[in-house]
Amino acid sequence: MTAPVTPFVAIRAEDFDLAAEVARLTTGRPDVGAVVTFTGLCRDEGGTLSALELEHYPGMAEEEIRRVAEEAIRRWPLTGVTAIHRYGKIAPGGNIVLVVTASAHRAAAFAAGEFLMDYLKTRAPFWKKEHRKDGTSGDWVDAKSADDAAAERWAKG
Amino acid sequence: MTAPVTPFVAIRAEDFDLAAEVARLTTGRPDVGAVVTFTGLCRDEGGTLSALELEHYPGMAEEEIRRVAEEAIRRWPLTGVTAIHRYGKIAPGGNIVLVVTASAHRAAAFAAGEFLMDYLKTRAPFWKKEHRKDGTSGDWVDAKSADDAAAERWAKG
Amino acid sequence: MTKLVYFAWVRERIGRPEEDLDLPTEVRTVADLARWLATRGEEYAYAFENPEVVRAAIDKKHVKPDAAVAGAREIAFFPPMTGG
Amino acid sequence: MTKLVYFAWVRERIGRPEEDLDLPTEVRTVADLARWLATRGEEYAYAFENPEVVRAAIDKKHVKPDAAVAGAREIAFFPPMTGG
Repeated sequence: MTAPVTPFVAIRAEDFDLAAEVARLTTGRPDVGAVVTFTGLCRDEGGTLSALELEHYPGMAEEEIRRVAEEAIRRWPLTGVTAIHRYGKIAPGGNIVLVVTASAHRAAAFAAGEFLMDYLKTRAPFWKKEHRKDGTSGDWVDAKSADDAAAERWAKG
Repeated sequence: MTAPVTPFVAIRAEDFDLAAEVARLTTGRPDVGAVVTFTGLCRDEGGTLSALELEHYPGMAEEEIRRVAEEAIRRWPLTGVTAIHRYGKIAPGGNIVLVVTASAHRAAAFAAGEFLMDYLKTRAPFWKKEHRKDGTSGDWVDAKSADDAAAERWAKG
Repeated sequence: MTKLVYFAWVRERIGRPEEDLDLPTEVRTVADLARWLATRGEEYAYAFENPEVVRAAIDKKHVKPDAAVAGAREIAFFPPMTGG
Repeated sequence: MTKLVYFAWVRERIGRPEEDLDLPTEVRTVADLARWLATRGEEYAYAFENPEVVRAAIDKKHVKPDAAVAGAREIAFFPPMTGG
């Protein structure tokens, strides 16, 4: 009945356009009833941060995100999945990551969106370095054990 | 430290602009790290539907959605919440409802977005009537017990 | 006089969106009111043929069938909601 | 020759993003490789001072410390990921 779903995955320096990415999954698709988007933005950490610098592992970053997106497509009845992750220097307020999930029904769209973000956080080869307003080139952001725990929620018995 | 969060709630016939609604919660707010949006769209039900007609209880619809949004603000550390619900006749592919939740962190934004949609489905006084392509003015959409179950997940012990 | 408002198929079955009625004194709860309305004619009987599925609100707040109608300005009856 | 690539503070500590090395035959697993690298100088010893926190990938797939290095074209070492 339904065509196989191919995720749209991009790793790039350029910003993304939220409305255009939602339109990519909904235009001409009247079987879509629910679209969930997640946008991750650079916070200024109480005004101390001047930028985040995102390093990534070229090739592996895209492959890994694609694997996670394909796993989401296997787990939930999705009509479309998009994941865009930026790299390079990003100022506070700037976009870092976008995940869009579309489905006939809301539960699948929400679950798949959260799954994608949880896995992306712990499996996608990106690292954030902080640049501080006081000129010190800051530390590498520490991985959070909360993120590992969030990803483990989805592990199959 | 943080200003009280006031939800933006609108019940209206006009469409909404996803990007503008996200910008409403993020512009000038470098404390926002995560934005989740849910867009509910009119499906064509396999090509049989010509439109959904949404009836609502004026006044109560806004009050009820505002109550649910304020409950979300009490439960999760949100920096902003938006809920827009349209009424009137909506063609397949058209937008019905938008929920936007913003927070420093993704877990709160996802949970609050899903909570809002689950409650909105079961508590907001809206009713959908189907208009079919074959000209029959269709049935009122039946409430789903799955929606009641989804809302009950959030009930406190 | 109490304002009654109806929505969706409750409204269609009764044939009007709202009306002002004097409620008899023996009508104390929302359930009493639904039972009393069902005696007012075929269209009402049809609307309330399965009274357990009809929901109610008093002054724009959801209420249960045992809610008291005393003091209510506006009482609404409607099917389970299907928004979102 | 095997290509080794380093990211984030592993890269900074070692002082280079990548290098091609002949791995000794006794290096069979990723954990062996990390231990061997740590003997190659202060900068490597610093990068692997807490070997349990350093993650690895072989040919762009995550692997555990006991993964075999035989046949690997590209082996990566990096800190826990902080994307998203």
